[in-house]
Amino acid sequence: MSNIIDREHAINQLRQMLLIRRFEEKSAELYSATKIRGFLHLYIGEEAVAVGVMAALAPEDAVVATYREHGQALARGMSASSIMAEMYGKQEGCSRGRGGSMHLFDAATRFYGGNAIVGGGIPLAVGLALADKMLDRNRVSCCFFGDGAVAEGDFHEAMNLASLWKLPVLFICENNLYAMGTALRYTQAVTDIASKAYGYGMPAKAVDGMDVMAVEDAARTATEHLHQGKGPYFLECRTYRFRPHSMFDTELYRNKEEVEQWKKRDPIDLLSQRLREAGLLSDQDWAALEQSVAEEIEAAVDFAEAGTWEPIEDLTRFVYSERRRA
Amino acid sequence: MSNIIDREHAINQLRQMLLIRRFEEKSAELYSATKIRGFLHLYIGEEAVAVGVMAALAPEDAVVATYREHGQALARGMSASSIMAEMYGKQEGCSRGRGGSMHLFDAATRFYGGNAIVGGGIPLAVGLALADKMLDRNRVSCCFFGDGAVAEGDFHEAMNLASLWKLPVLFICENNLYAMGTALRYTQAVTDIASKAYGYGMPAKAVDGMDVMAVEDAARTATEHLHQGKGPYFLECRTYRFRPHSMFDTELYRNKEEVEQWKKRDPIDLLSQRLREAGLLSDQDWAALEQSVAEEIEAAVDFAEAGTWEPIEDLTRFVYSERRRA
Amino acid sequence: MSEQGALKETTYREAVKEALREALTKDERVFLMGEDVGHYGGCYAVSKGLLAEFGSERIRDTPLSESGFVGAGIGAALGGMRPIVEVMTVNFSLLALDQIMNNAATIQHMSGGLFNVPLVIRMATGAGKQLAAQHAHSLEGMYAHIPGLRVLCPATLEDARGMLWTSLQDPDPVLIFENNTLYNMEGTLPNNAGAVEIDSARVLRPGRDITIISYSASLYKCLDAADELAQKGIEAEVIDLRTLRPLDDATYLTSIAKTHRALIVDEGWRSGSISAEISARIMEQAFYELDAPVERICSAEVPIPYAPHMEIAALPRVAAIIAAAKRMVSHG
Amino acid sequence: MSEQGALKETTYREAVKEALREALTKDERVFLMGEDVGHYGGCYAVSKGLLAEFGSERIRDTPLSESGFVGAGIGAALGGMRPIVEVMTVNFSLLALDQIMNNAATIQHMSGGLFNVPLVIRMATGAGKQLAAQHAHSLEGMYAHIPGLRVLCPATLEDARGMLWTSLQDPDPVLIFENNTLYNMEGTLPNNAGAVEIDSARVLRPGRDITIISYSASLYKCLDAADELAQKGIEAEVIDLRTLRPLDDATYLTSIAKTHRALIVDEGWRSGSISAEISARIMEQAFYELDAPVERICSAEVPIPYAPHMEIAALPRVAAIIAAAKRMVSHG
Ligand SMILES: Cc1ncc(C[n+]2csc(CCOP(=O)(O)OP(=O)(O)O)c2C)c(N)n1
Ligand SMILES: Cc1ncc(C[n+]2csc(CCOP(=O)(O)OP(=O)(O)O)c2C)c(N)n1
Ligand SMILES: [Mg+2]
Ligand SMILES: [Mg+2]
Repeated sequence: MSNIIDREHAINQLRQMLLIRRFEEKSAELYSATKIRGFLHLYIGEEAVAVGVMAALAPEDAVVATYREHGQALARGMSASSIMAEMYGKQEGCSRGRGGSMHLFDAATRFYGGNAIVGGGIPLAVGLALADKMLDRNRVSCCFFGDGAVAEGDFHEAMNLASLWKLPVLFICENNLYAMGTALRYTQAVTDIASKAYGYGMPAKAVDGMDVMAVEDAARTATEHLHQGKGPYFLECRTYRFRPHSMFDTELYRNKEEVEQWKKRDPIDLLSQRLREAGLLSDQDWAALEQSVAEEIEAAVDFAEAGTWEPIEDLTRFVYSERRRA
Repeated sequence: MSNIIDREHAINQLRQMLLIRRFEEKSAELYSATKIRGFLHLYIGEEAVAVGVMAALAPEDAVVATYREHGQALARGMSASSIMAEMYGKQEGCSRGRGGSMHLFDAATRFYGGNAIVGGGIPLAVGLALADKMLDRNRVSCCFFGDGAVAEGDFHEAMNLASLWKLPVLFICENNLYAMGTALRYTQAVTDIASKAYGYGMPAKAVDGMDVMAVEDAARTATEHLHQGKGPYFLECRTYRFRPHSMFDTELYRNKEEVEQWKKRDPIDLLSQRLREAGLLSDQDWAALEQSVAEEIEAAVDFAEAGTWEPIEDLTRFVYSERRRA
Repeated sequence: MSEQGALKETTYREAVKEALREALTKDERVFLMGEDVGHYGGCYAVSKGLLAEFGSERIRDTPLSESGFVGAGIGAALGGMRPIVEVMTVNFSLLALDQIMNNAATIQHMSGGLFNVPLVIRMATGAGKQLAAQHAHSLEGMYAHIPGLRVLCPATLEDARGMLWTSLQDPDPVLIFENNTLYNMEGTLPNNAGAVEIDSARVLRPGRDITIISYSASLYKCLDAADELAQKGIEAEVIDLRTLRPLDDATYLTSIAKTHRALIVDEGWRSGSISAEISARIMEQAFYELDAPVERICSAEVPIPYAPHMEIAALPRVAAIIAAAKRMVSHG
Repeated sequence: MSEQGALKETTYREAVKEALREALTKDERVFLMGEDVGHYGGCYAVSKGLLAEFGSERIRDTPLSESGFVGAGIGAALGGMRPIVEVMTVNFSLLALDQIMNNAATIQHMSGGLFNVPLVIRMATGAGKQLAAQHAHSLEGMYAHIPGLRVLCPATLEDARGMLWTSLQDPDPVLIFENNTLYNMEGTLPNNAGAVEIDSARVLRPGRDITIISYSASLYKCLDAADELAQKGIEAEVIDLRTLRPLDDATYLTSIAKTHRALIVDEGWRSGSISAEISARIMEQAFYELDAPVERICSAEVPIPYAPHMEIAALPRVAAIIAAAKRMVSHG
């Protein structure tokens, strides 16, 4: 709870979670309005994971995320405008409108994408960490992946490589209990995911993924370990997806009660309540937060609406680099 | 040691190991004589593993092996002649001369091959066991793989599937400490391979792979577990390859002393000594064994020499089944 | 063809589901295995309802382990079952390609005919839904490069309904590619619709002036183009390849002997596409029949972009088909 | 081309090793990673000695995790290194194809040009050593189907020596396929041999009667055939494609404008091979130049068998090249 003392930080964490929440609620709206197309995977309910972890990362660290990465991108500091424009498919988007919701990229924050092949991003983080180690840069490479990704061969190979080579990789498993519509008990013989890290000789911790402060504390412990050159660290964040897997999901695989139970542990409510109880958050503060978040999102939507379409003649650009031969 | 009492069985185990040993010594000779080509991976030193495990299998069980599978094939009961002819590339070979040393197949003993993609055979065993389970056949599917295969994604995915679905798969890891020229410590963050099974909720045991009786005992414990429908079992057999990885290996990666140390624990010597001490093996017995093994191998070579070449017109046969539409 | 029953309204999705239901009912050795085929109801709702009907053993949800469960499907086929493995989309099948090429397609030949692999693998394929570069591949042509496999591309309700059962009777591995944009396609099928042969291509629309060869969803672009061309007095013969491996050469060669012109439309990337193979075969077998060089209309050689206008620009278009056909017919 | 130094005897294997040594010496960001590249000395002895010279960080032995370490190579490239990833043979690269296609080849376009992947992947390819079905693939043509990749096939000592450095200067992923039968090939190289351009094909042997297009080890069969044909008065022009993606069309089209006949020789399986693509391009760009249909000689469409006579029968043969060339020249 050390952080509770730092009101400013806590309020900032709360604002980031709220920004993600409102940003995605707006995105869902815009999806129905067909402004956004393709797959849209909402992070609503899981905000504490991205926000807590990012607080422990430094600007020079690297991040690899999944197709459910609006939260990571926003918490990492990418602008809501560049993300919204990306989802509109406009060339002002962070990926020029080529990637959409599943493929957000940003050089400034070393955000190596939104990867839509489950497990496919994990080896990239190992390689990013390998580069840092070989270049004597004391940096962290952090990869996010879900409980479903744990069954993939890439997970296994990457975990072993990172540990074998003592690389500074922070493995963040967002265990929301479901891989699309398949419950963890149908995908893993051993559902205690954190325990798998020991088979790779990797320290691991499971943390309440609905408690942003707990996540941040655990992530800081992890990054300290990483900065000491002790090799990778595995953090399982136990969380829950409040919304369907994507906009096409009819949720046959789980019942309303379960969802309602988890909503009682809404990460935003948890933190705001705690702050209120500590007398650190007033109704006005909250209203102000909502207000500033609303304005930021409105600006993002305006930016996306005002965005332009990439010229079709550019279709074949960037298949190969334009500056051939570095 | 219960088995020691059964002299006949022990002598038979000894004979099988000796057969494998002499068969492969002959194969190496024939390789130098260019009668056998391609890759030739010798099992010499590891005989106790195949012989011990096969003793615990029933005729209706299935076996999936690697490219280092002469030992498994012989111990499973395939004829030395059909194997030798296969390595000669003759159509009388077990795979018609199409597979060679790395791809021995046999329907009668349910030997589903020699697989030369490291780790590639493991999921097949899972599927064979799945078929048995769905067809209510209380049978075992046994797959052999090396310490190197443990790093492959296929290993991870297959271990989880077998345990998740409680399938009767017997996983036999032949840990000979090297993957080609790469020592276990350079391939695994955790070199205690058996311990990895726990991450999959699978019972596991590590056994002295140079002691055929210890291997057989452990394999029997495993098959009992399997026949009770309790799901898969993992057995790590700690053994050593006395010969180079293949005929091209210059063995830069290990020193003579290490090899000599392990040769002191030659599985054939271990068993024969034990039998002699127990007064169950006389010099005549030994001579008789050598004699009968020599005759069997001579017959195999004669068979292979007398074998015929598949007509070139048959090249395109069996790409697709001849009886189209079962 | 048995006598045709009464027609009923249906969709491509329903037709595939009916085929699955029939197979599961008729043959106890058949089971469906893949990601989200059970509790979720299938990523494209194809298997929705089958879990309740056939149970979790036969409608088997798998973990995300493409190589593992495809390999398990091969093993189960070797063990006497008739697995239908669903790889959610072709984009993820690359993770299982080693199992498909080095085991499923190879074991029979490599074992000298001892073992065969009666396995059916279904996967969704194709672009068109703004799913971007990692979810828009059309790799069926790449799979058609592999000896030992049969590669089917049902484009019609009839084939969506009928190809599965025939594939399950095949002793060898069969890959069935379902273009994701076809699932909602509506139409009618006879109540007694069932198995269809999977060896030959079919003339979907007869014509005398030019042969347009295609498969799967692109066929409908070809048919639209053919209608417009007809108004300009150009009669295009449109051929549905149906099976990409082994290719039925006779059907398109017969057509070319009549039209003397061939245009191939293929959603795959141009270089090294199945359309290149067909062009090469026409070169080899009908060179002297040609009044104009064979042309190809394929996808642009780029990872498919998300933005709607860019995705459309990357895929074969009706206008391009019409333009090419006109050019080819007018000239030479 | 700088002035040529004194010639020294060498082999293809030594030429690749020299290229590796040069790269590791000149650029600190370069490292070699793969199975058995270090302590074992490389499965084909290519990297033998480099571990002692450059240490285990830069000559990095990997576990058997093809997808994992190829993905790590992509990440390291994104992180500022210049990795040379060795996949022991193309047969095992299928396990890494998802990383190669969905990440290495795609990230730049998908990110709108933000990130590029300066990665070199080397692999041995080809049959000819009786290694049987799972160790004899020739899949370079399949890789040439993928936008975003460069695919190189060094066939000569000069290219074995020179293509690596140029590839390392390329900001994008480059795949280098080394045919396993070439490593022992002997010849001479100038002492100052170094980087070569990787954009164009090359005429290995000039001729006027027919153009024989090939790449990698098959070229030597073409050259042998050309010698025999010369004795029959047929002058074949032999072209080394060198780069399979992007293809240099100009070189073979120029040749065809002169010879009016083209024969393509390719160790890959015929259907959907790179030779089909070349035939299709000739159809599209040089149809009216042709005096005879383009022909292809490829591997039989079978998993490559172990038995020596069967393996030979499955691969392109000199006799078949000669026969085809004669037929094509005599006719039309
Ligand atoms: C290799 C691969 N297989 C299947 C899919 C389809 N798919 C997309 S997300 C998903 C579920 C992933 O679950 P999890 O890893 O738990 O992440 P979550 O969606 O719960 O955040 C599946 C099966 C994919 N994108 N990639
Ligand atoms: C997927 C794959 N990668 C690489 C190889 C090349 N290779 C053949 S055997 C081998 C070592 C395997 O070691 P291990 O699994 O320990 O088995 P062992 O040879 O020691 O019995 C390697 C790297 C292969 N055949 N398949
Ligand atoms: Mg999940
Ligand atoms: Mg080993």
